[in-house]
Amino acid sequence: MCLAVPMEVKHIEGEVADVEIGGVRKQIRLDLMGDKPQVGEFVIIHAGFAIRVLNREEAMETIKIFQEGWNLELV
Amino acid sequence: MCLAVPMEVKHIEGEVADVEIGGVRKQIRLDLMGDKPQVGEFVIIHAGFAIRVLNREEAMETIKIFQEGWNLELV
Amino acid sequence: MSSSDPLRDPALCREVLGRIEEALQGRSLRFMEVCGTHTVALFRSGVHSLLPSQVVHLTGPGCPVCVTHESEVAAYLELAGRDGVVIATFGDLMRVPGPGGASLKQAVAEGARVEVVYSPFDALAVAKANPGDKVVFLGIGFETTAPTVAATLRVAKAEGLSNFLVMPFHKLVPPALDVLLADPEMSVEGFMLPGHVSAIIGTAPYAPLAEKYRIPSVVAGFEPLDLLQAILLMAEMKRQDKPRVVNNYKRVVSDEGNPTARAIVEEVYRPCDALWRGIGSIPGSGLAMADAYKAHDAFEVLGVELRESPPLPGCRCGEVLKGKMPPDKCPLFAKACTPANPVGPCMVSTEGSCAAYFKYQLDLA
Amino acid sequence: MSSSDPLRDPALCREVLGRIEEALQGRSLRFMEVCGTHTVALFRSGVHSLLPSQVVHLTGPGCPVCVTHESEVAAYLELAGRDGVVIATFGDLMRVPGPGGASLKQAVAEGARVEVVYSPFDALAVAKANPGDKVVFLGIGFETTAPTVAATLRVAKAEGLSNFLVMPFHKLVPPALDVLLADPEMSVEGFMLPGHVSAIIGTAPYAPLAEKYRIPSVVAGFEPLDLLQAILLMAEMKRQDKPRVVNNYKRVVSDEGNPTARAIVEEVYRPCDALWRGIGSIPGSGLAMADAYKAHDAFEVLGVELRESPPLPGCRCGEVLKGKMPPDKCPLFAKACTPANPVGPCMVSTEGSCAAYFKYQLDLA
Amino acid sequence: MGNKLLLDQGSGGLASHRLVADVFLRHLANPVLARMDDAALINPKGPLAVSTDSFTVDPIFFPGGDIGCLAVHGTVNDVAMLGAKPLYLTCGFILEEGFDLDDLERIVASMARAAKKAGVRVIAGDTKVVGRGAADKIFINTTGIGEVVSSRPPSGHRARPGDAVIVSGTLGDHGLTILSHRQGLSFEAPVQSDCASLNRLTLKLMQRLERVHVLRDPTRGGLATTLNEIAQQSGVGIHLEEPAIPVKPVVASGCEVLGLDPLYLANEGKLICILPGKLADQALAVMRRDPLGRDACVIGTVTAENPGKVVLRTGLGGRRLLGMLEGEQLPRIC
Amino acid sequence: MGNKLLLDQGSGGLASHRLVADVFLRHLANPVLARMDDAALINPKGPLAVSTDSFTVDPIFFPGGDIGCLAVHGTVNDVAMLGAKPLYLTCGFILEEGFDLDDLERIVASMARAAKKAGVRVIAGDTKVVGRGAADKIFINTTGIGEVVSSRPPSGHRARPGDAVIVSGTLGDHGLTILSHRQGLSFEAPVQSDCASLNRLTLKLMQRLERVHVLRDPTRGGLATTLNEIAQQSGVGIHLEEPAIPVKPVVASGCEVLGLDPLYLANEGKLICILPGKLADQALAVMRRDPLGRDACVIGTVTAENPGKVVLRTGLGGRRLLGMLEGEQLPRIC
Ligand code: SF4
Ligand code: SF4
Ligand SMILES: [Mg+2]
Ligand SMILES: [Mg+2]
Ligand SMILES: [Mg+2]
Ligand SMILES: [Mg+2]
Ligand SMILES: [Mg+2]
Ligand SMILES: [Mg+2]
Ligand SMILES: [Mg+2]
Ligand SMILES: [Mg+2]
Ligand SMILES: [Mg+2]
Ligand SMILES: [Mg+2]
Repeated sequence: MCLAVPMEVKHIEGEVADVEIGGVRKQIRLDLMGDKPQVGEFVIIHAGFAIRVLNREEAMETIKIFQEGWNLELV
Repeated sequence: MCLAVPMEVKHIEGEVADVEIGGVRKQIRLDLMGDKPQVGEFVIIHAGFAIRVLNREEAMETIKIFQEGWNLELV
Repeated sequence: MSSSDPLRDPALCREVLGRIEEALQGRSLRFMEVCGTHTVALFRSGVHSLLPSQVVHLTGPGCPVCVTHESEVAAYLELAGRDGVVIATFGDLMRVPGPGGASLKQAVAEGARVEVVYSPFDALAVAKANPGDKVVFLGIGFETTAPTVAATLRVAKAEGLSNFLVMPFHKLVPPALDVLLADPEMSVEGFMLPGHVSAIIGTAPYAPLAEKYRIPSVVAGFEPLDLLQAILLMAEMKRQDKPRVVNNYKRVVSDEGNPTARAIVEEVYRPCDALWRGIGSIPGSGLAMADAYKAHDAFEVLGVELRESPPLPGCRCGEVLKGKMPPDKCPLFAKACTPANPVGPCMVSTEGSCAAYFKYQLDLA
Repeated sequence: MSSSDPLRDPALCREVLGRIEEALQGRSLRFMEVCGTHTVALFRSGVHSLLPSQVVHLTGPGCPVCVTHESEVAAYLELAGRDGVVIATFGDLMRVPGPGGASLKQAVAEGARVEVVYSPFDALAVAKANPGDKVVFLGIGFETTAPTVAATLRVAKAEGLSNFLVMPFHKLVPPALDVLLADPEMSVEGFMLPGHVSAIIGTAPYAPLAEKYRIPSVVAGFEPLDLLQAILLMAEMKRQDKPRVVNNYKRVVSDEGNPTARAIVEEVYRPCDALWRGIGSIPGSGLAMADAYKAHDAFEVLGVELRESPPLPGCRCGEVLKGKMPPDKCPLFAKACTPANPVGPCMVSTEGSCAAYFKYQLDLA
Repeated sequence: MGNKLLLDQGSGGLASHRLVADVFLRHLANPVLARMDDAALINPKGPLAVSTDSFTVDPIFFPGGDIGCLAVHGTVNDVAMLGAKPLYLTCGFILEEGFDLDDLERIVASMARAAKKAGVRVIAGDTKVVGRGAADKIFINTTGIGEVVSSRPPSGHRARPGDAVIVSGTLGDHGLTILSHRQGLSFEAPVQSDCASLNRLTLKLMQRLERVHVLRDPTRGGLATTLNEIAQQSGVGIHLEEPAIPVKPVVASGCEVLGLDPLYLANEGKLICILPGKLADQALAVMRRDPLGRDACVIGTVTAENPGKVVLRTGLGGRRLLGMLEGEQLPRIC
Repeated sequence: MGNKLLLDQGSGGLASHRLVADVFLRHLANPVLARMDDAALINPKGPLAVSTDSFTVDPIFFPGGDIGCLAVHGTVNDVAMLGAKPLYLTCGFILEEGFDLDDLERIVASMARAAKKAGVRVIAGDTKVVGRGAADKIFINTTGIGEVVSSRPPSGHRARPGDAVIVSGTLGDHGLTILSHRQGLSFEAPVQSDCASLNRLTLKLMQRLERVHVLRDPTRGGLATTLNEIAQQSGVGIHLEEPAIPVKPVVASGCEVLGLDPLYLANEGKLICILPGKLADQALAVMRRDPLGRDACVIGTVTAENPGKVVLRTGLGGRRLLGMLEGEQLPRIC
């Protein structure tokens, strides 16, 4: 359920942001974002609304875990 | 101006008559007829209304004048 | 196409043609028909091409479409462009050009809603089918047509069909004849009087033709023999110098006309001045909505006004309509002015004088 | 199609696959995803075909389209058939069958006005463009989608756009998980938790999974590596017998979720019981319009009611949705029930469990 | 499958394939069409006559036919008018979402019957479904291919002074039938469309009378328009005898009521044949032996005078021009 | 003439004749068309490939083309896919009353350019004008005729195990372009339709590689649908390597945003070529030398297993079915 894609914020005006991915540009709504994203950040878009800012460090983290030795610590 | 065609009255119901000519049947209005026509009479139809009953004797008369000696009496 | 109708009988017709030649005794007869259906009947039947050269056929203001004024066209085109308005009209009006050449055909292409109906009564059905819209019927036509529109308005009123409106553009024939006859340049020697207008108004209104102007006049039908008989009668009257109004269409026209139809018109409409294309305003030649029918008056309800529009440059329709000039003598005829691009109204309707010349007359081709 | 994204890196993925085998130590892992996008991602990426045979993939009630109840479909189809109503909807709903197989696709063919929109916000534009109509947006979707509809309603209310209405058919995931887990036949050994629902609700609502039911659960993303990691984590937790809720989609999901989105939902909606197709009523699993938004409630404004409709005969969706039966074990699967003629909802949406099996699974073909 | 057409059925996907199989292939199948490749493979003997027409007639069902058989007859006839033997048809359907599937099937079955009767095969097809309101129910395009059987095919450019002008039957039947069923013009008339494939008749004419100069079917615009085209293409005059032009009384009456001229009404099963005057009787004999040419008659001659014009001699012996109209005829009150 | 189309202009009367002369003949003129008889006379060498398609694309102007050039490319391509040399086109126009005449002229001019570039002539045409609301602006049918140049024309029935499956370039460009301009789906994407006539490319393939088994253009329904058709027609399996399938990043992104699959999006300037595996390199070399085949690549093979099915091997090495869709893809949120 709930298809969502990360898109880069290019421009913000009020509750509307221009976002882009792979050349595709859309206008989306920011109503659901408590802290508005920064230009250059990636937001996760669902049904025309940003629902989250993408945390890039976390993104790298996930991969690193697996790249660096598989220490799956289940704390 | 004022195309009008003679059509035969086939049926009358209130202000509406079924009329026919050469197999073509239409419903027309009789609002403009002081004396309603009889079934079997020909009426002159203009824009969906009967405007006159065709006087068949007169029709024959016109032709007879010319067939029987051209006595154009201009009284 | 053939007909066994004696009124189309070639032998009879040839005999009448011979009688016309005889009656003319070498002299000319300049006659005018004032009914577009006569214009077309003369051409389509071939009678026009068979008339002796002394018979000069002049075409009068014979088509209620042709005489619809540019201002009137502009007014209904303005309405056609409005949201919530459906125009209902006889097909004849579809190509009539208004200022700048605009027409209902073009209005439809630009999104106007226009329904072509056979009868004004059919427009009531359009009104019932579009309760959220104003359905405006364009009330063109002479004395023959006005009663059909008036009768329809009576029904609309009785049924409380408040979204059925009419723009009355009707024209009356006798006042126009008066204007023609009052013109000093008028040189008509005979009138072929309109058959179906006369079926309504009878023959009395034509009395001044014989009495005051001494012009032979014949109420005529539309079959070839009708046309030829009318011309023969005019020629005979001229020869005998006995101008009268002869009703030679008694099978349809009685002297008293159709009083019921006239009464309905009097109930629904009141006389007014009217604008005739190519002629201008003629006093008492139009019909406006009577007070009791104001609720169905499109002018009133939708707030439309006739606005003066400039006359069409170069068009000689006024002179053609008055019989002063045969259509083919207009400098624009068949050059700048054709049925595809009519400059003037006479080129528009099938019944228009110029259109009939353009379409049917062989030697002009 | 290729991607240099490390989350799609074949070598990395193969390594994780190897680790899963190791972690399983020859034992089985019956895991369930509860998100349709996971279903499809597992198949489309090919992960499904690569999993060791001991890993048994069960599909849960993972698609808000599939779980839309026949009664709900009947309700919006009734509205779609009314004059003056325009339905605005996500494309997903177009082919969902209601009672008798009727759908929005068919309603359109029969004259209904239906606009497919990408965002509920686009439906506001539809409402503005059709001021004379009621524009009814079909508010389907889980916790991820509900806030987008709620935010749109807030704007509609602020702008006084009174012809914009919503039929709220939203469903909530945690109450449904409770029902699944309460079922004594439930034999799931791991949950792959929905990524984007969790982005809104955070991880707290899943606490009972580990605490009460002792089931290893992983909030997962949708890339191949995300899926494999989640399975590996479940396998590891099972091996270590340390059931927990692990958030392995931290790049999108924080433990607290999106409180702004939740606040907007709380302003606009209130919890209610909801009908789940194939499952029935689940207490507290739906959202109804809050009093302050009644003026935009299509149920209220247009007077619609959910009417009980009979369950689809023969369909085992209930069992499939609960993970009790793999789709291809339904007797109707691929016989009477295909995406062209879906008997049950699971065959309808691209995300439906049965549809995914039908469309993607090679050995069934 | 419901009984209303869905957009899916024009998508190219499974629903499309089912529609093609269940409706189009079922009725129109033949080995060439059944290949279902991007193009059909045929092997006719050249030279070929090729014609295309789109059919948008409203109403789609009318006395005497429907849009389906009309789409076959119309194109078969155009191909036949080159003195060719029509062999192949392609069909392109544009359908409105929500169109009744039973009506579609009825139309396709009618096409199949018409094609069989005319001896042509549908070798390629295409179906598009457009959204509700984006088309009016159904439009059909047909393109026809035929083998030319004469070394000098008839052409509108070949009318010569001294030629006779023949029509194969009464005029205006189709046009009046359609008008009588048009909304707002409600009248009843015992008349039906003449729509029919004329290729067997034209083939007989070509075989028996090598010197046919012009064959043409007076469809849209009617006899008057078609003869004007020929007069202009050939640079000749065409003189008609009005009383000789066959028009059914009911058609003449319908035209009088509406203020129309039957010579401008469409025909869908009539042809004009122009050939040397001395062959006229022979041509009439050939035509009258065929049911579709039973009422054939000579209606005029080709002349050197009045080039580019059509002149009508009326019953009275008067003459007038029979010109082209600006557009379609509309019902008139004056 | 105003700048909006009138019903009269489709009546067959004078207004029609002027429209034909001013717009259609002016742009498309050639001696065959100029005859203006009921059918066109041509003399091709048989056997022939014949194909028909109607074009209803909306918007009618889009980045990379318009409905006019598309109507030429689409049919030229279908004819070319039989390994034929397209020579002749017929065009049937259905136009909505009120359609902008400047737009019409732009479209016809675009057809003329496309036809010239493809080396085909428009030999017959037809124009219908329907009332406002009875059609959506403009529909065009084209039927194409070409001379088959091979003794064994390619066919969807001829795929054989061991054959290589080649596509001539990136997939989904046309479909995404159209979607991005569809009302209600407002997004911008720097992508344009790939619409182009492929007949010169196919002719090269046919001349250099006599043993081409299948040529087909993956239009409506996209690569997935077309390959499924071929798999079914030939009774073979088709195995694809997903990473080898060329899709532009912008198309892939657009599809992700809308929840669509580019393998089901239409292409209008791409072809699938299936031929014996050992000829694959040679075919690639021929294609890559042509600008329209620059991005050609092998995407899979034909197999005996899984007959009638298309199987995709993913980047991870997993496998799944690539089936046909029920209907058109709709944007999704889940
Ligand atoms: S020819 Fe044209 S411009 Fe001249 S009078 Fe007639 S309508 Fe007017
Ligand atoms: S295969 Fe069809 S009937 Fe069976 S469970 Fe799935 S959706 Fe229901
Ligand atoms: Mg193709
Ligand atoms: Mg043709
Ligand atoms: Mg034709
Ligand atoms: Mg096609
Ligand atoms: Mg319609
Ligand atoms: Mg023809
Ligand atoms: Mg094709
Ligand atoms: Mg094609
Ligand atoms: Mg044509
Ligand atoms: Mg439109």
